[in-house]
Amino acid sequence: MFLLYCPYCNEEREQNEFSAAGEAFIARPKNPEAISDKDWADYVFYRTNHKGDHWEQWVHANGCRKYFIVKRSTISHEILQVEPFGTEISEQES
Amino acid sequence: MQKKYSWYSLLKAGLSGQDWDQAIPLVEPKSKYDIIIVGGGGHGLATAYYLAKECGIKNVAVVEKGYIGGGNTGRNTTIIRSNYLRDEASSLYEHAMKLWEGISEDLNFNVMFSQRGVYNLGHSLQDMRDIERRVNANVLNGVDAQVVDVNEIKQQIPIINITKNARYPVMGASYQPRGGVARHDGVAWGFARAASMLGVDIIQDCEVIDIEVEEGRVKGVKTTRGDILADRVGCVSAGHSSVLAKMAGLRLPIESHPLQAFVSEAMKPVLHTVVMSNAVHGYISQSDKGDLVIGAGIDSYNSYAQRGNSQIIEHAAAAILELFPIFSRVRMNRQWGGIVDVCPDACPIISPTKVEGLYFNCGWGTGGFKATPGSGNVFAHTIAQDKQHPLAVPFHIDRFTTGALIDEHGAAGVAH
Amino acid sequence: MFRVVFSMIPMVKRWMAMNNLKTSFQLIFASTFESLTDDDGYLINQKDLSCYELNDKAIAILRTSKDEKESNRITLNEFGLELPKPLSITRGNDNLSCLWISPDEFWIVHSQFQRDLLWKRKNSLPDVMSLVDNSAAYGTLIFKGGKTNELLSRWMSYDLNAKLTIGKVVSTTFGKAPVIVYQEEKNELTMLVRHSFSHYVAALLVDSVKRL
Amino acid sequence: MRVEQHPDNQIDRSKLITFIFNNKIYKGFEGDTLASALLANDVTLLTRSFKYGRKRGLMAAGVEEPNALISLEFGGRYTPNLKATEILLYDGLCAKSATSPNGLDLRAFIKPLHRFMPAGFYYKTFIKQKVWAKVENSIRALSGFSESPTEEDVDVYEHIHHHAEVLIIGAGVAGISAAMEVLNNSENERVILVDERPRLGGEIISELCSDNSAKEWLKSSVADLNVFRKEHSDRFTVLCNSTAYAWHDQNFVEVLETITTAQSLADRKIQTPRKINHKVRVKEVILATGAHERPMLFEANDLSNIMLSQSVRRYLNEFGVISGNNPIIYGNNDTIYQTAKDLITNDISCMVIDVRPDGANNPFAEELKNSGIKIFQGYAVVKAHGSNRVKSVDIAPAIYKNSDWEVGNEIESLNCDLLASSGGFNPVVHLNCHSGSKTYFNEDSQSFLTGDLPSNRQVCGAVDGTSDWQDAIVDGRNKAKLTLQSLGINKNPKIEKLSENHNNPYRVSPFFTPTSIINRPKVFLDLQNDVTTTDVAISIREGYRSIEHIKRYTAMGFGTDQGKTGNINGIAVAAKLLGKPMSEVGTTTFRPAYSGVDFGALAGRENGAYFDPQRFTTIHDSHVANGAEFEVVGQWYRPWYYPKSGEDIHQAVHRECLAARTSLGMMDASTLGKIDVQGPDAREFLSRVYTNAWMKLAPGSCRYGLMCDEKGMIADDGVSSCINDNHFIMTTTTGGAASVYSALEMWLQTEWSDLDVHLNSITDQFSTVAIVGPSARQLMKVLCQDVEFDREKFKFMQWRQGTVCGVDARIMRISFSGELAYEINVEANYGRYIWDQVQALGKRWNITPYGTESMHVLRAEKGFIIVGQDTDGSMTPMDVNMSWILAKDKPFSYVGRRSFTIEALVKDDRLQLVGLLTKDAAVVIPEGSHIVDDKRSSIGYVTSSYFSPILRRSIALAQLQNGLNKLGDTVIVKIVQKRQGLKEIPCDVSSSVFYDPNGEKVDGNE
Ligand SMILES: Cc1cc2nc3c(=O)[nH]c(=O)nc-3n(C[C@H](O)[C@H](O)[C@H](O)COP(=O)(O)OP(=O)(O)OC[C@H]3O[C@@H](n4cnc5c(N)ncnc54)[C@H](O)[C@@H]3O)c2cc1C
Ligand SMILES: NC(=O)c1ccc[n+]([C@@H]2O[C@H](COP(=O)([O-])OP(=O)(O)OC[C@H]3O[C@@H](n4cnc5c(N)ncnc54)[C@H](O)[C@@H]3O)[C@@H](O)[C@H]2O)c1
Ligand SMILES: Cc1cc2nc3c(=O)[nH]c(=O)nc-3n(C[C@H](O)[C@H](O)[C@H](O)COP(=O)(O)O)c2cc1C
Ligand SMILES: [Zn+2]
Repeated sequence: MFLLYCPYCNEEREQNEFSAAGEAFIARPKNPEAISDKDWADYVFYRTNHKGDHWEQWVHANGCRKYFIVKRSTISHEILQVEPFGTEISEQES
Repeated sequence: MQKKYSWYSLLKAGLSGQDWDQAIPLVEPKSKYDIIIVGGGGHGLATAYYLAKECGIKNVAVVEKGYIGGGNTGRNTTIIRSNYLRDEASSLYEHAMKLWEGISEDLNFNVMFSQRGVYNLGHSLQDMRDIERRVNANVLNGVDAQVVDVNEIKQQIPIINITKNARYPVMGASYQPRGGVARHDGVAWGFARAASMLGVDIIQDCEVIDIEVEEGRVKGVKTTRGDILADRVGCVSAGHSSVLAKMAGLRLPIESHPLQAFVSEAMKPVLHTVVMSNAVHGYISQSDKGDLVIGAGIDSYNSYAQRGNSQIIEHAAAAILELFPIFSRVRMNRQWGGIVDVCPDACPIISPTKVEGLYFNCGWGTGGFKATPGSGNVFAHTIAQDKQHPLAVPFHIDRFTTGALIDEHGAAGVAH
Repeated sequence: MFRVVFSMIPMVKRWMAMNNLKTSFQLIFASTFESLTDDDGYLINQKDLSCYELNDKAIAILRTSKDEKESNRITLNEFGLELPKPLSITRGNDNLSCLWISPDEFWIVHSQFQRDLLWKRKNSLPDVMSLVDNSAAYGTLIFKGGKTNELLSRWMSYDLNAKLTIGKVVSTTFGKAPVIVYQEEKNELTMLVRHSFSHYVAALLVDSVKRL
Repeated sequence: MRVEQHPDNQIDRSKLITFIFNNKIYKGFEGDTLASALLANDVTLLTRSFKYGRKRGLMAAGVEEPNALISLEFGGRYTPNLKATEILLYDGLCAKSATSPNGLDLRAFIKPLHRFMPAGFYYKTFIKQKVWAKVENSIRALSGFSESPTEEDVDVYEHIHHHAEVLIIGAGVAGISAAMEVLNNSENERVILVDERPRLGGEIISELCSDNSAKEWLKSSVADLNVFRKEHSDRFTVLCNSTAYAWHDQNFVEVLETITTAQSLADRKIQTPRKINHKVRVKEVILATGAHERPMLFEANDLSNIMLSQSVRRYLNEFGVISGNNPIIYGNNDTIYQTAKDLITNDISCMVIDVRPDGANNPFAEELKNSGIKIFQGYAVVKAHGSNRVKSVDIAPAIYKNSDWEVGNEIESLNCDLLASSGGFNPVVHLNCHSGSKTYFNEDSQSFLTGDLPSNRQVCGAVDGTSDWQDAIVDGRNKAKLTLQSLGINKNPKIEKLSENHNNPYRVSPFFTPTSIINRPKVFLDLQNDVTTTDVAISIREGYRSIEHIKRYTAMGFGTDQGKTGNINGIAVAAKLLGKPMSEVGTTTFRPAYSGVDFGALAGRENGAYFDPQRFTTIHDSHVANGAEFEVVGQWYRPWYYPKSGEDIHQAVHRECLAARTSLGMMDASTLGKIDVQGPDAREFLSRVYTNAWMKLAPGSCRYGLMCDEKGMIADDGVSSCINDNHFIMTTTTGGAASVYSALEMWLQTEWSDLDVHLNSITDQFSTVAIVGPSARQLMKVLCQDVEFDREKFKFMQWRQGTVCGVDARIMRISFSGELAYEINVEANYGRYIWDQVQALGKRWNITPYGTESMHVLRAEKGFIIVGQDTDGSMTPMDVNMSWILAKDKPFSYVGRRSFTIEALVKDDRLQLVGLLTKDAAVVIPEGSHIVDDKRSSIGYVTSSYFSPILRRSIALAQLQNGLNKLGDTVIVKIVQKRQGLKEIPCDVSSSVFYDPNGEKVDGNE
């Protein structure tokens, strides 16, 4: 069980207050009807599932209910960076 | 040197200071193989075994980054059953079940496959509807399955708690008598030994760090012990499937999660069957050594750390106590975690990829141990013929694009 | 000392029964904690620790717009309240308290008596702000006494001792129930519990307190 | 036996305690462990080993004990597999061996066969499945230690969360010293000190006899700590009998405190928990867990009264107990001389065998030589003799050549009745490794130490390889300073130098693993699992060469002691056989639990009724009063049906359904999820998450909506009401409420942050009473005077604000039964009141409360789906014949729409929702039955099936392949389970609307 810092509550809380909400930067296609089945499947199902420093979404479900993004090592569970939702991340992993 | 296992060889070895042949010989990687299997778990080793045995391809290497069976094969709760809901899934798992039933003889290695029966408990009216639906589907598919009521459960498992006013009262169960458990390590070793006796190279401490692709065709792999060429490569690396896919420039519809389990201290046998409950997230059996082997629910976040959240373990313990309050003073001896590769529809991918000669067998998630021989068998044929084995056809990766998912979630959130 | 404060409880209950203006029916305002507390309204009443329900509290959820400044101005205008900073509480006129719940969500805790007054303001809010009544969704428990945190630490992972300072509000969990706790005054902790969880929370409290 | 009282013994000889072991009565003293008391009574055979059933005695004095497994007490206090060394003696204690050392044991009986049963035996035998199936159970019957409990636990367990700045694990000298340093040099920092032993002091307590200054230091330090604790109870907590058993990410440590092992709690305060599971979250951890001694290896090293040297010392000094008159002390380091010295202090003479040949000018030995005891330097024990208990040992010269040990041929036999051995020390690094730290092999200390430490933790004392107690104190202080630095308190920590102690007694010689010893039989590594050096050799020979394979092939370290004494020796043996350095062989993975944790303590109070919250509506008490049976939906307890006396579920449901169809029914619909949706973009938002159109829904109206996921599958449904253009109230299914709410928030926050919409959960704010039936309007008119209920004034799918029985209410005219129905929503606190009023005033129409079962029948008669019953996450709106609810011209591609056109979703063999009418109207198809084709393969299944009281026939909803094109066909439902009576049921495929297909009932009578 790890601690997560909620960038809205400005406080560290126990992980059980949060829910993991999947990989970050999976944007819904702007015009779904215009893209191929393959691209749609890519959005719905395919994931990078990165081993290492991984950007993901968490929601402070039992707190302020806000979604935010976290860079976390999927190897050591270390939390490397926490940002409110919508923050531009320049070093975005591909 | 004693090679084949028999009473006779045991006697001879006993008299000669246990002079056994190597079950898993130490080999140096050759520079080229017909087929490389990445991942020395049960599935990978079984694939190699069936390639050699049934497909006549013996110039095969299994490349394992650690020690064989050290992945999920060596850390699972070993529950084996084939009573899956969907036709496609139950055919595949039943294929595996049939192979299990002769596997020890086939491998000349006792993997201690023990058909002590598996109960899946229902705790709500909807659970019971789902159980009825699944059992009926199983029977129609020729899979042995029954619905049992509370009284029958109590008769078979006298120590279970069936009080009506429990928070999650037991309402009934599906029961598969042919289900059971097997010795996890033995499965890996049995396949490894049998495969290497047929000429397969089992190469341990050898991590694949890149997959060589040229003009859309696989050429071989780069490993921590040098480059190895191959015409075809089959990736069977469970929790690390996405990592290998990335090496070939692919993405998979898979996420890796921790799945945890724990064992108690060894007691005299009191629990003779396998009991599972999806609703409360607890799975239990008692091993031949006497320890209670307990599986917990999955951790919700991605991880490659082989460890999870303590609350999941605690919840599983609480769930087990709901069913077996008499175990309250029994102690947890050891807990651990594995990395499971979860597919959105809780079914595996056994498939070619858009890289020619590169195949993936993955996505078994929380429940692939039970499929080990079947998975290896159909994957071997798929690679050997470059054409999916009929049973593997529905498990093509394209199903995520066409929408032909095989949704097992319907009846079982977690599919141990 | 405590007694004086507590004697208010029956009075509040009576008020509820009397507020029977519109019809001739006998109107009953039932809190789910009511069946769980003793005659004096206590869930727990022992040395160094008491817990009772306050049922004259009303809650209005104020949701603000992305324009923080404007939201603040309007809130000040309409309710005489400064919007609190994260995890803090502000007090306004007429004993209104405003709890920070999320960057765009604030709970105005007031008395049942003030409800009509408060709700009149709803119409003056711009479209992008909203006010939602949640008075009946929550029960209010008041904890007093030195052993409060010791009791709560059995079910809460939040660092109450160091972090729940005066003027602070936290939404977190109690066992598996979502709760909001805050401290407006010294030695007094308020916990808001969703009514459907009240049996669960009360049972856990009463169970644990036996072992303090 | 007991030796004469020494002032440093920790037992109270004035308090005699009576206890029972293996049916015999014994006496011990307060302060004893069961182990020390048994030794005092000269009970040295305690159990049998796992595989060979060999009789065993005590080897150690603490958690590392591999042998002495005990079953304690009876009934609800019966506890299996406790180590005798961890049971504090109490009056009336009743214990027995986990497996009795007395009498015949099958495993021991087949002793001549043991040579044929090496590691891996079972993999090679019983290879035929049929044979294995036959023999497995008899083999199984031999396994395990204690019997399982048979009764429910009488005790309770509790969890407590702690927060502190510093946690110190282990209160030996290092831990104590660290604690003092932190406390004395900080102002507000909270410190927690835990130790698994009952007393503070750790190993030094058993070293008191030989070192007075240590004793003084400990006394005054503990006194200081106690004073501090009294004065600053808010910042200093000490937990004894408390084992840190797991160390998780970010310094989350779980500590199990034992209040009592099995002693009756009756004389204590009511409900004292048996154990407390402390959940400790701290900024910094200082690990000061000391070291476990490891034994020397020789043949038959498992005989009883062959013990660890430090343990012999501990029994002697802590408990005043020695289990022999004629001890030999054997080892590879100078602590053996300290043990000898302690024995001499207690007037027990002994011999010392030191494997190191170079001991000529060893000061420790020299000092002892003067006291006249016999010392063999450069000798090794090669074999122990004795039946069960050691009687003598064979020794031979030990030679160290070319970095390798060998033994000479000249054997000498020495008599003894106790052998204390010390092969060096294994730092207790276990916890440090739980959260990912790795170990490395340190040649200096010949032990595995923790390598690169993650930040926010320190390691000190014996666990860090530091040697004697003075150094441990300094090390504790040093690491505390670094901890303070990390906390930002001590900016420039002055690190004190450790003494480069030339007289360090913990200097050990390399592992003593000569080939001639390894090759002997019965050189046990793991005593609990009977793993010997030859087992390791076989494992390696057969190709199981990784240390993890060796562990799994031989079961080394699998036991309740997790190899605390045996593993490192096993690694040394493997290293020797593999010809690799220890560092390359490495350790196996350390995992929680450091020592056993009761399931009860894992669960804490989160069991029984508290396992999961039970949620009740505010009307619940009334349902109980009405005699309802409940169905659990999500966490909610919903009335299932309301049997009158003598009624079964069918009769009750029959009555309830007819009441709703013919006069009046009522039900509690409060559990449905309710979400308040407000903001200028509320309509747009609803249009995006629902499949149907919302732009034109007028204030005062309601609409049914269907929600899909992006896969195009039905996820939830419910009715939403338009309050005004910016304000809607959405309802969700009971079970789906939480997931819908969070999914909606996710869309708003992560994808559509441009929309101005606020969501608030108001599920608990309202109680909902549904009034259902042809007479509903009449009753509503009685209940509420300020709303016009006439058909034209208050239409179906509209809502009105009004006053019901004096309470503000929002009344919705919606129907899940097809009948005229109103749902009254009032503030939850009035729910019970309104329910009771409705029930009282509805008497005139025989108003009948009904539960979820009747609700299901009524809705099925109308063909309304239940998400999760008639759908299972793989069904589209088209599949359930609801294409009508898919808006065609919404500009935004609502959630799930894109998937509707992919290949598999437009295939015509999809399962589709239809009605089934059995040819025999009386036959009710069991739910979950399958529809089969000519070849008797499944082509669908029955999702809902009931006897319809109003239609007086059975009805069913089913998912049938291409079903919507089969209306009117006859299909076969095949019953395949004996208990349901094997048969085939012919049915007509029908519309899924069975009752009132034209919707005429919805306006009620009049
Ligand atoms: C706690 C737990 C309980 C479970 N319980 C059950 C159960 O009761 N029943 C059931 O049926 N299933 C269960 N499972 C699931 C089951 O264990 C797995 O589905 C199954 O073992 C997968 O086998 P595998 O051979 O594909 O994978 P693994 O055994 O994980 O093998 C994959 C191998 O690939 C290797 N590898 C990875 N990357 C590389 C690389 N780059 N180079 C070389 N080698 C590499 C790994 O080291 C590993 O050895 C459980 C899983 C866990 C974790
Ligand atoms: N350097 C060595 O190799 C070595 C070996 C043996 C003894 N010693 C002696 O040991 C002492 C060193 O002091 P120290 O404080 O480092 O060690 P220590 O052994 O005196 O103290 C360690 C303490 O930690 C406790 N402990 C261990 N694991 C625990 C857990 N998981 N949870 C709770 N408590 C736990 C033990 O019960 C013990 O009381 C000196 O007296 C020294 O002479 C040193
Ligand atoms: C079915 C099964 C039974 C096990 N039984 C025991 C056991 O009795 N004792 C033990 O220490 N570990 C037992 N283990 C756990 C292993 O020791 C180990 O933790 C697990 O294989 C994961 O490997 P790792 O901990 O080395 O990462 C068992 C594992 C499995 C899969
Ligand atoms: Zn937050």
